[in-house]
Amino acid sequence: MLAKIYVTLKKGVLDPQGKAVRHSLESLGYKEVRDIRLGKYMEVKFGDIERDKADTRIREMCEKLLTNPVIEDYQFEISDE
Amino acid sequence: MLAKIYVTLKKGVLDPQGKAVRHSLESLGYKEVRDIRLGKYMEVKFGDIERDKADTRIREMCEKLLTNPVIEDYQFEISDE
Amino acid sequence: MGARPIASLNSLRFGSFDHPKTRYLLNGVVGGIAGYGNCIGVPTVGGETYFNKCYNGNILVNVFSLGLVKKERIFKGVACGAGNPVIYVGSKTGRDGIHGATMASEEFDEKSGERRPTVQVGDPFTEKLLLEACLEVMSRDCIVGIQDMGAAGLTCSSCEMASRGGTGIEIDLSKVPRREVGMTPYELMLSESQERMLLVVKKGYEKEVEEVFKKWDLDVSVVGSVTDDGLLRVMNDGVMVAEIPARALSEESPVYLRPKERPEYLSMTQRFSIDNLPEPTEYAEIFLKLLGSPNIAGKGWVYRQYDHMVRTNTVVYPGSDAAVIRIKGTNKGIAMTVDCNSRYCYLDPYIGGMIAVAEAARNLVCSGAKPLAITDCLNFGNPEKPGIMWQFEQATNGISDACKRLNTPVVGGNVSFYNETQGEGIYPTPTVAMVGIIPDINLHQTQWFKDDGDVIVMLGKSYEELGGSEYLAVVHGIEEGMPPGIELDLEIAVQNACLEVIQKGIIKSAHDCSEGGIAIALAECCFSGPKFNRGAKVTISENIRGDCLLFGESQSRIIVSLDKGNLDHFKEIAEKNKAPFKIIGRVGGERLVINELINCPVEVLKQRWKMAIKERV
Amino acid sequence: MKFGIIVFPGSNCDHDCYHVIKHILKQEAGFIWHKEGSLPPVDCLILPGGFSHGDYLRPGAIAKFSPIMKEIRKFAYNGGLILGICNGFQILLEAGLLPGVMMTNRSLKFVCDNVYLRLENNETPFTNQGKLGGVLKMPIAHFDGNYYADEKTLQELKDNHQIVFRYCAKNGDITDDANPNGAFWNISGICNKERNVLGMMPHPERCAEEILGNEDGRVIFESIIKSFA
Ligand SMILES: Nc1ncnc2c1ncn2[C@@H]1O[C@H](COP(=O)(O)OP(=O)(O)O)[C@@H](O)[C@H]1O
Repeated sequence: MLAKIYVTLKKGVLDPQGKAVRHSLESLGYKEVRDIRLGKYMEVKFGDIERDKADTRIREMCEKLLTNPVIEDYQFEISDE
Repeated sequence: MLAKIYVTLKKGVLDPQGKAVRHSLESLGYKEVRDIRLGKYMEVKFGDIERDKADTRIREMCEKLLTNPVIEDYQFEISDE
Repeated sequence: MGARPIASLNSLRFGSFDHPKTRYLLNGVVGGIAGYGNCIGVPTVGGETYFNKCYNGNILVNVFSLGLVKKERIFKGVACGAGNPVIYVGSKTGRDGIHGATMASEEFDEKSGERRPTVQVGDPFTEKLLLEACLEVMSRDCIVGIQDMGAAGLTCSSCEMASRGGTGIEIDLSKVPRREVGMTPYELMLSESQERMLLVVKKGYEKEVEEVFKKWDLDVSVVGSVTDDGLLRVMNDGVMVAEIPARALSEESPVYLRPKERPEYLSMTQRFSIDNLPEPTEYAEIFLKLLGSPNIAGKGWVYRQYDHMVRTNTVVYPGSDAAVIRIKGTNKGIAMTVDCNSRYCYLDPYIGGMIAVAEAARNLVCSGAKPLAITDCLNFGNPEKPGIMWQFEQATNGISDACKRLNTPVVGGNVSFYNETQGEGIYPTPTVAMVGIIPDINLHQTQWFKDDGDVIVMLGKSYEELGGSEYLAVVHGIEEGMPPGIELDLEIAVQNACLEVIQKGIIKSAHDCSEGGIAIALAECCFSGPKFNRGAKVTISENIRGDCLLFGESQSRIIVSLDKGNLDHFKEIAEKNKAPFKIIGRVGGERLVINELINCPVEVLKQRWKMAIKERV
Repeated sequence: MKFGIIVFPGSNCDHDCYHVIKHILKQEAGFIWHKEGSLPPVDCLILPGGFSHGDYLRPGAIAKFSPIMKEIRKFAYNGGLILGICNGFQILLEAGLLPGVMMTNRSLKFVCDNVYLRLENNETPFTNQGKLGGVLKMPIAHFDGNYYADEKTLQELKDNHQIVFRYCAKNGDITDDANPNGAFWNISGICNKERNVLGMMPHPERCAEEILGNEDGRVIFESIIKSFA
């Protein structure tokens, strides 16, 4: 089983890296870019585990370790790959 | 228009972060985790631009700036949000 | 070797700022050195950063690391004692960098991109653990030999260890920890995965060694044993996949005797004469232009990104002639520097090589250190071209001759050839890193002026020389002429005098004159101090052109400042050492004034110097 | 008095702290490996600077699960003194022993330099020998020192006088120019409500000896020792 986790900065939290990237894109001529926010993407491969159990386990991992709830939100998808 | 970009490390390229995170998950008791790879997730908001033009522009940005093609692969999705 | 790394230096060469990739590469390389060096907790205390279009297609990144070891606890990469276990420690093996070593010795062309092997991604965290774990096992009494796995990975480390010990090694590949499935014996033997070491330990100590590496969460595996047949034997799942005399791969490598010939460009560049060069009238503007030249400008943008203080030994930060660190538990200090002016080497590799050594020694002496030894990194183009081979031979001769006279043995080094892209080679760049000792750390010296009223003295002599100077390149766009001459007797006299006056505590600052000549050196004396600026009024009477006087790069010159009361004592020591000198001015005021040529507020000069790189990146 | 210095895999400033405590201030000091399940008897714990677990994921994120952290929490709860320096501060934040988070410096670069700090609270066990409003010069060396907290937390920090140090200019003025990393409100060090846990980004252990050109860091260690005298 494979979980894809997307971690993004909470709305309102400043994203200096995103700002810098946007600035670089602009100076490269990509004026159409209005905004860019950077986050993390994680792929977690599981061994034998039931699907709905995987769900709670991932939620736990995200809250305990993979994200910092003060500034980050997360979403995830589970697939069978 | 919104593009969601996922950047992952190429197969075979060492992922020190993923390694450390996996080790930590293991010692926290998440033995079911077989592997974890860390990547980047970006959300790019566009101003007025045609859809198929957006496609080539994003590809360009990814190759020029957003990713390091020596060690990274990327994928993206465009939506109307 | 058993040493704990205590400080690093880095020598960086980038293309010109006009080149579209320079900014990106500068950011990336400095960020990379910072990311790795800072994480392993070794301070990066100094270095050099040059920009020249000859590096547009091939930047250079040379790093020097200094370690401290008790002389009775030095370890070697040697495999002794048949039956002793061979142990693999560190990271797992992946397919990283296979053929990396051979590719590093190829010229780059358009197709290189496709043949690129999987690049090694460094893992500084694992390196830090490996470093601590190795030092921990070394503090016990169980290691026979130890060597890191670098180029050509397991193959190279095992053959070299066996060859040095006059033994053989048998390796069982099925025991090698791996990161990927389906790796072939060939791949396992040639992988250049980073952060790995090969150990030979005394039989019976396997458990003890294992425990240490496990404590640090590292992979550890007994992969083989030492034999007495002189062969490297590789087994895989019970099948022998390779067998070769270890010496054949390490000691008995071919010696290349390649044709060499003085390259043609030299007859053109050496034809240059300053007589055809108009003498400028407006010196202030030129002065500011030079201060803002990336090669002369302050490198704070670079070294602010390096942790240069961790381990709390750094007594002189980056920003003076040499970095100085103290050795805890003693009264001693160590000074270190890296130097090479590759433009000089291009114009005359023999003189250029000599100057690299002389300048390094001079930088150390200015900090109050007695030069001890050097190591070098010889970066050249394609040695199959007779011209490059000639440069190589000349430069190494220059280094060798200077080292003999200065009494500084060459204790190590590294060679990097094929630095060419589409036939365009870099300037010959034999980077020299030199280390010196300061017997009493309290008597170390720095380059900046300390007190108003102090007398400024120049040790050494100035000649009418402009060839290869930064002034000629930046202001006139010319990289020609002969590099400045170097006379080792004069160099030694000046250095001995300088060292003696520092060690007797009679001067307050010492700064070597290098790129940009006296004018730039004086400016640096005025504004490079961490606490305040000082002005100076200087009068130099030399019967040479204004531009040579200010910006000429004659060698073997040091600017010192001292209390007026010590002047007699100073003269006595200088004369005893046969070092020529001239009193040239006084510290004081807020401006730097040189003859009738320059008269500028120090703060203006400083801003120009300080901001130049930052503004460009 | 006795200091315990926690060694995480990747700690770099553990030896530096040891050196200052043992050889400069002549107090007892010992290292404590992060896998230990219990603490020896000590009066003050130091979480030193460095890159615990390579700073992978987020600085301090993995270290907060080290076995020793359970004991550290207990120690804090019982009023023991804990000083987190740089990475140690980041670990205390991740572990929830102090509020807020560290984000990447706004320059997106590692920064190693000397900065000035204004002492905002000298009624803590870590600063009782300092002058309120006094300016200290100290080195910083970090990639993630951009302190951030939500409005409510920030208000609480202010109301409870938990902000101990703020980046300032040489003359003590709090300016944006003097802010090396973009930290909210120029915050460079905070303590908990109970005053027994302090986190600071600057490195007092790097400036506690004359030979290193600056002794401003001594006041932190001397305060700690004083509070036990
Ligand atoms: N890449 C670098 N890393 C660290 N320090 C550097 C680097 N480049 C330059 N420096 C520091 O900047 C100062 C000036 O360097 P440089 O102009 O080469 O001096 P010099 O000509 O006196 O050798 C030195 O203290 C040097 O250590």
